[in-house]
Amino acid sequence: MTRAPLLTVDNLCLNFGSHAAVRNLSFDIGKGETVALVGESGSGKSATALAVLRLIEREGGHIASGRITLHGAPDLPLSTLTERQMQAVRGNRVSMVFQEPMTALNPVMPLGEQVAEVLQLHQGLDPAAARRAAAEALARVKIPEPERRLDQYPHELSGGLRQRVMIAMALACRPDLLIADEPTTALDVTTQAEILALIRGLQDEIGMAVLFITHDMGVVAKIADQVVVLKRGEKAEDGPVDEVFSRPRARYTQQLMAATPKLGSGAPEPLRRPGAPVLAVEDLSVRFPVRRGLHRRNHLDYHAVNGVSLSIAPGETLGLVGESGCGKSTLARAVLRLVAPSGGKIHLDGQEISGLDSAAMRPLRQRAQMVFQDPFASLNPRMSVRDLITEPAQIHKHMSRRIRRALAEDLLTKVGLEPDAADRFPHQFSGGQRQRLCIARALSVRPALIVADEAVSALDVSVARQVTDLMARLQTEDGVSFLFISHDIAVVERVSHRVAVMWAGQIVETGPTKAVLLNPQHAYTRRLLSAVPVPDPARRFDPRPDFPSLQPPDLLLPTDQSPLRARMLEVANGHFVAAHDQASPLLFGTPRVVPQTTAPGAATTSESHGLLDRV
Amino acid sequence: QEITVGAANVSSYLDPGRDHSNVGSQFYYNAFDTLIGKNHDTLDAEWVPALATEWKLVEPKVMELKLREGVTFHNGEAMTADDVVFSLNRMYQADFPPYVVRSRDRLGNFVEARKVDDLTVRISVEKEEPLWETLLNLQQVMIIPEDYTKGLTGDPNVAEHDDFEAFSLAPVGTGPYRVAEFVPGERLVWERFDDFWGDAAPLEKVTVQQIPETASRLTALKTGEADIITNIAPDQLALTEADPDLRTVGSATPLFHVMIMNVNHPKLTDPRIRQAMSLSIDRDTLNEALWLGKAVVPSTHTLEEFGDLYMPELETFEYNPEKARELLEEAGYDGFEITFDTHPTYYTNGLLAAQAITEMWKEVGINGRVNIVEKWSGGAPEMMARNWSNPMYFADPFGSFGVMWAPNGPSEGEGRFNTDADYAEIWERFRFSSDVETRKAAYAELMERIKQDPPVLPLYRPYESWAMRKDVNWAPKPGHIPYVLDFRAGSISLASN
Amino acid sequence: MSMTAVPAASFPATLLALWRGADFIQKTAIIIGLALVILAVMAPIIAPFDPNSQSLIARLRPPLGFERAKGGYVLGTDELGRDVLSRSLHGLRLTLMLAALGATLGLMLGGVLGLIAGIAGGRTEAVIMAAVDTQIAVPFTLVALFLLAIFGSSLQVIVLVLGLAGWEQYARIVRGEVRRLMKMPFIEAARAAGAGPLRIARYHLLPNIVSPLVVQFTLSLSNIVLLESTLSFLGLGVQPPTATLGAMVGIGRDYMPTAPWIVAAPALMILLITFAVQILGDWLRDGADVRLRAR
Amino acid sequence: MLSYVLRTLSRMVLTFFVIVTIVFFATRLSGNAVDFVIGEGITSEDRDLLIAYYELDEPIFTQYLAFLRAFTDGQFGLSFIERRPVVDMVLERIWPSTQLLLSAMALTLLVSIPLGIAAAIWRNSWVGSAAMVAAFLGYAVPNFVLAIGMVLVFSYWLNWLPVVGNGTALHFIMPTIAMAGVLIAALSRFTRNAMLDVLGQDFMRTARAKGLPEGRVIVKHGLRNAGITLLSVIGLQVAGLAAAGSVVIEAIFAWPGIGDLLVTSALRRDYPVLQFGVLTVALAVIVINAVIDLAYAWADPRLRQSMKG
Ligand SMILES: Nc1ncnc2c1ncn2[C@@H]1O[C@H](COP(=O)(O)OP(=O)(O)OP(=O)(O)O)[C@@H](O)[C@H]1O
Ligand SMILES: Nc1ncnc2c1ncn2[C@@H]1O[C@H](COP(=O)(O)OP(=O)(O)OP(=O)(O)O)[C@@H](O)[C@H]1O
Ligand SMILES: [Mg+2]
Ligand SMILES: [Mg+2]
Repeated sequence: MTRAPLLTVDNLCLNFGSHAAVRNLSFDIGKGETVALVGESGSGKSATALAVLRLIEREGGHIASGRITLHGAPDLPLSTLTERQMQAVRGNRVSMVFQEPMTALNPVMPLGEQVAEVLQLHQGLDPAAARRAAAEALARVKIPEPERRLDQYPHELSGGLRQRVMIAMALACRPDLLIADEPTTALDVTTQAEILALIRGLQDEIGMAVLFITHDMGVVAKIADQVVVLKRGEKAEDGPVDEVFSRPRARYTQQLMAATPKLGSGAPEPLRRPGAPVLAVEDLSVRFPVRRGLHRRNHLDYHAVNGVSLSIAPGETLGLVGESGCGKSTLARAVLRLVAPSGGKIHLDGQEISGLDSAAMRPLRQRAQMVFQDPFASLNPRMSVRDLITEPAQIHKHMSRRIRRALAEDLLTKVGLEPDAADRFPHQFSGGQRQRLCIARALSVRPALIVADEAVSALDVSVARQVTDLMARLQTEDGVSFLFISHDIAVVERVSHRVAVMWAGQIVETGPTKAVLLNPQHAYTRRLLSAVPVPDPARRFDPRPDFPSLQPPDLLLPTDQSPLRARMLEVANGHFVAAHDQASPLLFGTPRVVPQTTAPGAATTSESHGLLDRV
Repeated sequence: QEITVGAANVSSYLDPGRDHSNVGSQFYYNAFDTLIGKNHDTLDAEWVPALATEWKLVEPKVMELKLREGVTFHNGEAMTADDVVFSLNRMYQADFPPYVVRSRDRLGNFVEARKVDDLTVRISVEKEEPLWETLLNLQQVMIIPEDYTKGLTGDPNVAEHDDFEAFSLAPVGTGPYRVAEFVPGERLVWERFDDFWGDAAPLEKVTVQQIPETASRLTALKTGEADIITNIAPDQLALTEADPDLRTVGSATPLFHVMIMNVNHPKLTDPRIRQAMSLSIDRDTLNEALWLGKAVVPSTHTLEEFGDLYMPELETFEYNPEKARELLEEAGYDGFEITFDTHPTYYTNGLLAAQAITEMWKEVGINGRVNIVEKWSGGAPEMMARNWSNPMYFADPFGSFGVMWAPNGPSEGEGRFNTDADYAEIWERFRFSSDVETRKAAYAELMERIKQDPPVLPLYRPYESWAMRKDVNWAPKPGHIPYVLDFRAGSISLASN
Repeated sequence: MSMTAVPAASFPATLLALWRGADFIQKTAIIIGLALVILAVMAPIIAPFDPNSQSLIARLRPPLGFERAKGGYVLGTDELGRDVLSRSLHGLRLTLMLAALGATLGLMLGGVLGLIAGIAGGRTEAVIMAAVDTQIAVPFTLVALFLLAIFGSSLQVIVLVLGLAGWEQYARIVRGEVRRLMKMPFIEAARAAGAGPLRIARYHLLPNIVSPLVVQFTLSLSNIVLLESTLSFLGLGVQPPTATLGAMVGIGRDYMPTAPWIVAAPALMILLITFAVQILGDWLRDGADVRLRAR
Repeated sequence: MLSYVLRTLSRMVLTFFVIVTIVFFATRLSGNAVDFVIGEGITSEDRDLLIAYYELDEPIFTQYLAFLRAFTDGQFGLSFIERRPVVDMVLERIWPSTQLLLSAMALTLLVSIPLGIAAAIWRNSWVGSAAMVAAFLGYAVPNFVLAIGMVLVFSYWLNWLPVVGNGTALHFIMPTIAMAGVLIAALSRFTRNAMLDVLGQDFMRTARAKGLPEGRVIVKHGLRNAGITLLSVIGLQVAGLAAAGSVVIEAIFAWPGIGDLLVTSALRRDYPVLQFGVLTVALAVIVINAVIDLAYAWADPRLRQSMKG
């Protein structure tokens, strides 16, 4: 389909100082069309977006050459407009949505004011009218109770809602072009699915064009008409989405496709004869004191983890999935006794550790190590790599300098880095390399168990692939067990022997990976699976199956109460599903946040709405 | 006609009875009267009627005074013999501790005052008193109203301690100005008292404002915020003197800046060391350098104001570094450190003099160190030497040297000076002889004692300056005790403007 | 950020890089700062006179070039005929020493307490922060006065007083930083690795709070210089005749109308110190801010 | 919210009690009032008499208890020297001090915030450096040198401004400037740093992407965020100033403020005045701190939430 172009980018070159971020980039965006700009981190996607709005100067870059033209009557040469002229374009004809909904919204300004601001600015509305229009804008992006939201602040909303506000703000003036820079990367799959649907819907409604930036091929498949693939600041390939997916021409595109995890592309078989569990958790609960009143009666606790039991055998990987805030990290930290559990037992290597104090715990820490989500933040920036990766060993074994050096070199080789990296500091490494360092650090004490909490979530697909491959190799070589936590089910599938699905502090379904993903039993698991974007443009218009929206139990309770627990039923060999009391208002109460009326589904029916039957 | 005085200090309380400070002495003369007045225009002791119109000895130890008729206090009450008796006996028979102290050091000889009739009182003393008029002209025996004072707190018929405390915040006297406003340490306002018995006050209102910083005080005079300012250090004089709009007056005040030495300090018991400390100080150079030569360096503890007892011929103190060195050698001085205590700011040039003195000590080999202390260290056993002042509380050697260095007096009481029976005997002659020559001879003997075993060295009579606008005609009068701000009739006038 | 060999930055190299990144004003400040330090160190050699020797006949002489100036006294003489230049140089030396010692003392005291508060949390933290609150609520001049009254005004006590003048700032900063860092994943990583509180403090917290501390240190240096002069104004500073810049200004203020040169030289030095130190503080702060550097 | 306030209150009370105790014992330790109050040149028997009169001979603990009792009956006693109720003495000084404090704060805010913003925005150009240098000037020399210098220039030579007291608006000019000098330097630097933090944040980019003119972006979005950080800094400054008082300024301009009262009474060991004065100031500081804490929590919606919890 060829449409009248709305935006033409012609031979664009962008520099940061002398560093060329984008070179000779040309593409068009037609009216009402969605163009996806893909490429790995640092390939110049954001720089391009910022250049269109001419915000790049603010970030320290500049347009070295090339033209950006916004067509209309008259055509606007965006690349040469004055700052004042640009102000009339921004937020009005071209607007933008950024990746991080929390930091992109002003934390101290009521949402209504932030939305109304655009309207006042570009449409000259008076404050009262702008406020009304803002409420409408919020309603348009399907934010429940828009009136009430006007006076709320960003932190009072969930990530998904915040992103909706961002979108409402961007669309307030019905722009011709919306630039969305990774608008869903920070969100859950379920939320992501909703946002993507929303953007599509609004696009049809308003008739605007979208420049959609992402590194997720699944998202591209779902939303784009045209694709532009960037590599190191240069265009590797472009074309209609179907063509790019079915016949990727550039080698780079092909690699990108290959690295993209696809749900249903196979999981490791469960271990045949699992040994005595490395980690056995029984009935673990963690609560956080949230409010401490003067009177005990007024105390409130947040029950982040609630009666969780699981076990991991030597050499086994247990994948833990669930949406943000469901308690995955808390569980992981409790297992390692980094937070104190409020109930339940933890056995590490057969020894019970739930009652140990921190000093007694210390020597046991060499058995279980952890790898965190953010590889940069979890490496002390002031320590050399050698000291960093050998620190656990140093703590437990007190090595001489020489041994330490040798160990560092060993470890680096093991995770696929040059031994001479030992003398450098974390900031001198790329994200994937840093995560390797984290893994090396965990390996330094030859642990039996590594807890990987979102260990690849912050990495590019191809880099994440390398890291998971590394983990798999270590597992075969050393027989390490993993507790692999991720919200990305496709990644979990690839590495886990078994998976556990967590929801609202409880495990709702667990079993061999294939069994759970191919034959999901719990309503929540099904909902989760259906939201995963499929990297196949042909299926973009598949209707999203409508699942009952689940009302999570209230986890904020007075100290002397705890949430009800579900019983686990074994539905197949090793496949357990939480059985909720149907009548229990705890689970399927009247929905509060999302006003969608749904009948309470029967959790144990074996109707297969799973995703894999479509693959 | 109003003026504002910018003063370096304003008192914390106003009660002539308990106060004998250099700060306080500025403020009493305008608002209070004594029974016997003095002609302040002359250095001589010329007594004039004040609240008493006549006085005579009716017995050797009893004086009878006739009171002036028609005197009113600032609060409107008429002054009667009862007020006078009350005022005098609050000192003579003091039981309010601050009065006890003042009474003991200068009024110890006075027994009581009695009312004879409404306009007559009699005062009796223990020993025959050679200084009757002088001691009835004291600030401490200025007359205050009885009923008013007693009624200030508690039982209106009894003079409680709290009454006197309260009086010092709301003082009432008979002088030509009444205290219209008093904020301790900050501001004092006098207003003309229309019922004054004598010549009416020349000014309608006088505001005394404390301006502690020198530069600010000088500036206030320039900007017209003050018409007179006090306490201009000699170094600043050039500034006011050079200004055509300003006038500066000054005088060497009847007061000595002194250095005291602790005769009982274990290291200073040998008088030769103290003599050396004294002999090594070149007071003339101090005068030239710090006072631009305007201070007066005495040869002995004497002041011109003493009249017949002024004895400049005595050579009690001198500058003789060679002798100082010899004495040190004889005494076997081994170079131990001698500290010289000084308050950082209280005495004009005090800190400078202290530093200069230690430097002069160094010349003869004394290892001196300046020790700045905020507190009064004169009573501390570890005090070695420090600066102090000996003001002339009244025009007699007793009123200056005498108050401080009497047997069992303050200096001995603080443990840094000793007297013996011999000293006491000389003292008795000096204090109570009715014959001037006998007193002079006794005083000379005392000075010789001081010279041989020195507890004190008078450094100089400091030069005190006041600056004012050209049209203000005021100058300190020679007959006053130090620092008095006298704004009575005949003491100040403003050029017609 | 690739693997191409970037050698671990050595300290002098970092300084050099910082110097290159400095602008004109910052470079000026650095030069002034160095010059002051050199003058201070060399004071005993270059000062033409003994700073305390008086010449009463030559008091209050103006600097050379003015009427009544006296040969040899380049910057004139003070109220006791001492050489203003020599006193300024020696004063500079002592002042810088006092400032450095005081700031160090405050740093150690506040740093350790802040560290303990931040790590321990709970009751310990409450107690330490109550001490900080107390220190803030009691007028500093009074604290100084009490201490000087109780322990005498020797140089040691003055250093102590000056050190106390800033400890609560350090404590606040360190506690804040520690609390921020304690939330960082790398601290949790260290705990997960089995590191105890001491090791965490030593290897993970300290190196990461160095730069805010350095900045605060420079700030408190100039604060202390000013404080010392305020103490002198109140008559509580170092004892005469010892010269510090503060004492010279504090005592010399009475001569500002008549002999301004007594105050001019030390005041100028104070100005230069505070100027240099403040600019340096900002420069270090910017240098330490990774986010700004990246831009 | 209530429990938050109660917690803040109990912390205030605790701090206050600690201060009360420290002040009491520090005053006694720092020298005997006898040496200061009673005066010089007094025989030992007179001295004993006065010591008894001023009740300085009581055991220190009895004195402490008597002092604590004052908090229940409000009898804080008489000044040793001025012999009037310390409460009166302190109260009459509070307003002039507050006036000066407020005007210094106002000047500080007026000058330092624009200066700080300018320095942050143009941090890489001479404008920013010049702004910071200008701000530093306030810090550069001891404030009494600045004050006396101003007095000499504007009053002594030019005769434009009065120097004594707090009578008219003109009287405020020099003390305010002298006092604000240090604050301006400190606050503009904090403003600069807070703005630098904010300038790099994502929501600033969002604001620009909306098409807001740069000025509005800086003020409406930037300053509003930086302001929250600044609030606590300003609070500290005010508290510090209230605590440190401005003895120096008060002395130079004969300003009847509380700093002067405190230092004078401390120098004279007028315990009753000193104790009550320090406590008043400490209370003021504690209250200011608490108010700022609450204001801070209130101004930051993120904290406002947790306060409710
Ligand atoms: N402010 C800046 N200063 C200097 N270089 C920059 C700046 N911002 C980006 N760059 C560089 O420009 C290049 C392109 O960056 P850009 O942010 O456009 O990448 P991206 O494709 O959006 O990556 P990501 O997926 O991580 O957001 C990168 O090499 C990056 O290091
Ligand atoms: N220290 C704490 N105090 C109070 N609540 C906490 C605390 N730590 C976590 N929580 C809450 O516990 C819940 C579970 O948090 P957790 O970090 O375990 O979630 P998660 O599943 O790891 O989410 P994500 O995918 O976002 O990392 C969240 O609602 C969180 O707000
Ligand atoms: Mg990007
Ligand atoms: Mg998590």
